[in-house]
Amino acid sequence: MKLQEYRSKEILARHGVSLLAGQVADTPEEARAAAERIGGPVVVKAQVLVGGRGKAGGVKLASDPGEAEARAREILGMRIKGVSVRKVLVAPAADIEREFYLGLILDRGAKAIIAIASAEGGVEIEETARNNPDAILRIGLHPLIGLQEHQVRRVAFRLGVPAELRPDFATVFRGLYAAFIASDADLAEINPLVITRDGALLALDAKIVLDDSALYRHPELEALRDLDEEEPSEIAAREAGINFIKLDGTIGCMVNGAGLAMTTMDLVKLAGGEPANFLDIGGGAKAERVAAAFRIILDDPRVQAILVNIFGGITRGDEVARGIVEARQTLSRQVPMVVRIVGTNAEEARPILAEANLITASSLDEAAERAVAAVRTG
Amino acid sequence: MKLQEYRSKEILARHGVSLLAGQVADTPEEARAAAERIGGPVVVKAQVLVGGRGKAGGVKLASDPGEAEARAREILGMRIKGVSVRKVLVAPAADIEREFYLGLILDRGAKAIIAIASAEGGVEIEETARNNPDAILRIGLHPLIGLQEHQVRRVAFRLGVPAELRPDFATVFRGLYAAFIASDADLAEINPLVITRDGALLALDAKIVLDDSALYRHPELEALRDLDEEEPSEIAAREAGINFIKLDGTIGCMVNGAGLAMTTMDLVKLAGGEPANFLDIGGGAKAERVAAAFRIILDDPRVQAILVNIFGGITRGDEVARGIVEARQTLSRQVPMVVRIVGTNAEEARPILAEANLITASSLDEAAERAVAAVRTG
Amino acid sequence: MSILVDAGTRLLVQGITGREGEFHSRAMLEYGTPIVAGVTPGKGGQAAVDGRVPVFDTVEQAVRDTGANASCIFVPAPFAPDAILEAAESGIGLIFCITEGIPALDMVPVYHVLKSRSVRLIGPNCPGATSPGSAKVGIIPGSIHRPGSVGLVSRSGTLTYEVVQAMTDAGIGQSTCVGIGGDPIIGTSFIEVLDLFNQDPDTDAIVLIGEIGGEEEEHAAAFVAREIRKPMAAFIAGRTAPPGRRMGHAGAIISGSAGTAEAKRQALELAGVRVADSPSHIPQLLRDAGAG
Amino acid sequence: MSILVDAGTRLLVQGITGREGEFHSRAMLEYGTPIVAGVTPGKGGQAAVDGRVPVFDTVEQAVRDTGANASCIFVPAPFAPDAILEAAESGIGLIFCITEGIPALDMVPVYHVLKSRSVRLIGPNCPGATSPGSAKVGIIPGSIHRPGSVGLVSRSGTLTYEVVQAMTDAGIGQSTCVGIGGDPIIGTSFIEVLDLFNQDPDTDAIVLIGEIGGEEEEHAAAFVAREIRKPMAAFIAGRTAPPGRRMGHAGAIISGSAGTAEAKRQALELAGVRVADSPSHIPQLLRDAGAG
Repeated sequence: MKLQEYRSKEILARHGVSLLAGQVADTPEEARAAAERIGGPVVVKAQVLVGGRGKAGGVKLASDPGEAEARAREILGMRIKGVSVRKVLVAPAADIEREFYLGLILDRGAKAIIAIASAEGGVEIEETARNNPDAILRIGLHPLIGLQEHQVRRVAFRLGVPAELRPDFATVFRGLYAAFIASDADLAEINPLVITRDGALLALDAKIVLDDSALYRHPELEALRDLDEEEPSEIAAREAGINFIKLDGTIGCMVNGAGLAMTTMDLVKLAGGEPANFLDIGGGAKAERVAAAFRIILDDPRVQAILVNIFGGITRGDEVARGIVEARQTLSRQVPMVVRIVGTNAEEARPILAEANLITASSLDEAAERAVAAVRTG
Repeated sequence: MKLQEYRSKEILARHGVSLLAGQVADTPEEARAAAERIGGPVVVKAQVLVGGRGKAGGVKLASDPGEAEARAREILGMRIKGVSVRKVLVAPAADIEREFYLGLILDRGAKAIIAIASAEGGVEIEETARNNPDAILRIGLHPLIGLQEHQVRRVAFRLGVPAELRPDFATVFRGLYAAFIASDADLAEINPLVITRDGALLALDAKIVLDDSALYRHPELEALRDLDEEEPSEIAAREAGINFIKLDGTIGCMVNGAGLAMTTMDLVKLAGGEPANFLDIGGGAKAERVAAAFRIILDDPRVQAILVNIFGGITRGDEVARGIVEARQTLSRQVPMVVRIVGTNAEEARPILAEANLITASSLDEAAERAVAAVRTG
Repeated sequence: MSILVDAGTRLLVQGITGREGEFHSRAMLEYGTPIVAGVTPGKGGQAAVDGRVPVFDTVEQAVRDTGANASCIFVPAPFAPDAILEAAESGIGLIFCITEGIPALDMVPVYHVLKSRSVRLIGPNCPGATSPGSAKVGIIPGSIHRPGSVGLVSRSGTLTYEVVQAMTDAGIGQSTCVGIGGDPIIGTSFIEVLDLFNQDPDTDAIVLIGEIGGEEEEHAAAFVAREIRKPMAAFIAGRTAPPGRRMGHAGAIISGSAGTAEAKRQALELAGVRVADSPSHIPQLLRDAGAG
Repeated sequence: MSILVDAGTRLLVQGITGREGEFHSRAMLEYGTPIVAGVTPGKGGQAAVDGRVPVFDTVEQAVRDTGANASCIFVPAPFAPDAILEAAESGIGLIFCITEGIPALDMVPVYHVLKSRSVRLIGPNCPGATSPGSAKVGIIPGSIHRPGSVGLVSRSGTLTYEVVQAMTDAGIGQSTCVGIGGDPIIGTSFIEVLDLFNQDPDTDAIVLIGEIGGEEEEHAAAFVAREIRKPMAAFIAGRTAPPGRRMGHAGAIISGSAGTAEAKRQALELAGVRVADSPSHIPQLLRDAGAG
């Protein structure tokens, strides 16, 4: 789960990272008021979870409250990579001398957190990695004892942090690490971490991505989820306990298991169709969950057919079949439905599906082809 | 550094260990007042750092405040293993059903903390180890990740803690571990940890031994040092930065280095004498430290001769010789002094010592023999 | 005949009295896997799965009394890391963790502690392993298998079943099928299982089922090129997955340009592995490669 | 000719610009030990010890620029554990920590992290090691040595010097003298050094200097009985030490009935080691044992 800049900064500030927090505004008038309270020049920044907002014009300087209001008016409602801006952060403008990148990420290969730092801050680290890989320092943190002081020093010296700011840098680095651990993050980065012309070290922008699996023990962080930027259907799916991701195609998919769900999408594509979603209904697949899945899929007006692919293991095929038949009757909109059930009690499922006049298939390839055909002929 | 029972309990209580804290009393009258405040039967316990106070009559029950005063009068001033009792702890008496032992110790072999538990509490663990070693459970804690929940469970099941008290037991165990880590202990034990007849789990007695090397970061714990039970000369030595332990012999020893200081004592004994102390003056051995060492040694009226043994490495022999000569002039009492200086600038030291009419020796054996001879003839 | 699990497996099930633990223990027993003990703290002395399996309070007791040498964990996510450590510390050398949803930072210390003790962990969030005809540990449906000489390793669950079913339907039996799990931090990598299959005299060919995210398949491809001479086929799920989205499995996410199905496919093909467009093509690819 | 340190040692000194660090670095240079670098964070770019040693901010830089392969640490106790970890992580394979007064709980993780990386730590609270005539690392006075073929290992400081001096005076030279340190938790045990001496073709006999506290000498005795065929002599300090008191060294304390000098002496004698009553008897015992 990605956190907005202002949320990420709140967490970092709690762990001792010095920054210019600023204030969040939902309207141009609030932005003006925030700029008045802050005093002096401010920067107005779109709060969106997608990258590249700077290039898209989502970050602007304003020298006075009136200008802040005008800039906020331009930015609010703007669409950045398909996401419309609903909030801006109004923060004091910093007079920047140098910009660094400092991040922590959970590395799958090393099975440990690694620290990434670069003296070229303010650009995306992937870009630096492409253009100037030598500018990037990576340090693996010990998986059992964590960040060590010598690692903090090593990064500070490598970045060329001036002697008088090294204690502040250490505080920032330790704070970033503490925030990462305390919030069970997958990634936490400060970019840029700047030295201002008057010699202060400040986090100007920050990003924290949380580990979804750890949210159960952080209800306070779960509450920070920004629903504004999510598809309503994805929100509904999460609430129903369904893994769902909306795509652009016409064939809705309902599958048990993530790998099989991706494979089902792939085979729809291979058969010449376009999947409308990723949907993993999970184990068990009770009738009400099946019904919820159908509703979520059909919420998308582009969906012209549904492909159900269930491999019964724990899940019993006949129960799923019954659930499908029941749920189908409750739907507001009917589209062709191709159902493939294999594994446990697949035999028992067959007559139930046949009776309901559902299109069946024995192999997954065949199911995908029939779904594509249903859309073509539909 | 050993902490008194009541100090150890204060620390454990701060880490969530449930216990009957009680109140400390310096006089029988205070003990009565404490018993009045507590109400009901109490136990009056001598607060001394030596073991075996129970057998020595230092722990007594009292059913009312008057009796508490009487018992305190008996215990206060009592001598237990040479230590006179100056404080008693007055604590509510518990109605005990079962007694356990639970301790943590830093194990030199494993280079890790080990947990020790026994269902036979109330006796010293060394005694259980001798009489019924199978009753003792030892579990090594992982050196990098510490106490784990499954270890807490394992101890609870092994001790036979009843199901309804297992959560309390976990709290006690975790609290003991947290106290150990937070105070940089060498040892922390609860003995006995009891189940009372009304079904409560309580730490009735506790002992914490701190790592002297870590005291620099625990000034609040250093302040708990019980000077009452220390030799005044040992307190003076610590303040002068000298490692000093008082013994019963007649030959004072002043040596640089702990191993060499022990060896010097051993050779005094081998030559037929009795060392009066262990004294490691440390590296460098400045004149004022030498003078302080002499004063501390001579504070003991039994001392009839002093053996100085310095192996010059960092320490320069001539400087030490000059320091000895100077310091000797300031002493209130003169005893024969055998000085052996070898190593760096030992040659330069010789004329200085000769001029001051000090007995010298080239080998350590010879020095020990001369010191013993000086006492015999002295 | 197999790797990891076989007739010599003496299985312990942690969390045996839970709904999932009991359900799958019954299925394992029915398959013929000897479950010698279960562990549920506080239920020691009881007997689980219709009275067929003695339950202990601690793994240490269970191992001492029954000689269990492998464990299968169905303990809920908040308690599963501790359960893994308990098994490892009690002398269990092979641990399958079925539990899904364990926070990644919880697995970091567990992974490294187990490595330092040379204890093998499969998973978490894995379906387990089956050596058809001798033992199954975990939740893979026993009915889909057929004994044989093709080893299968997968990051997935039901997708694995799909492929196994396709093989069985085509008359191609399996030596062992192993699901290593879909989480970012798992105990055993593709490479380690490939190495076991490579050394297993009764495995003649190998199937690898990968998916988007991470670089495990790429590392596996490098290992295959270097070490493996047995015929191989593979399938990679997620060609149509959008970047930056977590596709169910915590590990299945394309980050930046890394982790795409196409990159994995190319790496495997370069290493001589035949990569299928559909799970159903796997049997034919195996035959083309001279196996089956 | 020696163990641990020799002409191939390329030494780094951590804390080189401190009073102790500089004093002993000068002595090491005078002995002929090649100190290739010093480290003091914030003083990178300077030159220490009369301009003879380049100073770096980090060990990583020092190793990269100078190829240092061993480190000697004079950093104050609160910062020493971090300095040890820094050296280990920067590729230094042999670390001497001279610093005394490091809290034992700080050394617990350091010890285990270093073991897992196969980095050898000597100390802390040790005097270092000298291979007479080729290199000295630490604070043992160079003047007391004489090149030869007797290896010496000790938990002590000045007591070591006493024994070495006695050997040198008696014409018995040393291959290497190693002080392993007097703290409860030290990186390298007697056994490990004995093993090195046992394997060193240029060490013909071994002297062990122990003291009260712990069971290191007892473990060493068991190892000697099992593995060592070279003549050995020993001395154990603290026969007159009272139980329960810490005799200077944090490790020198008799706890209960464990750790007495007598027990250690008996264990060593049982293993065939000749144990001296006085350090001055060591040379004769070596001669009696056929060495020297």
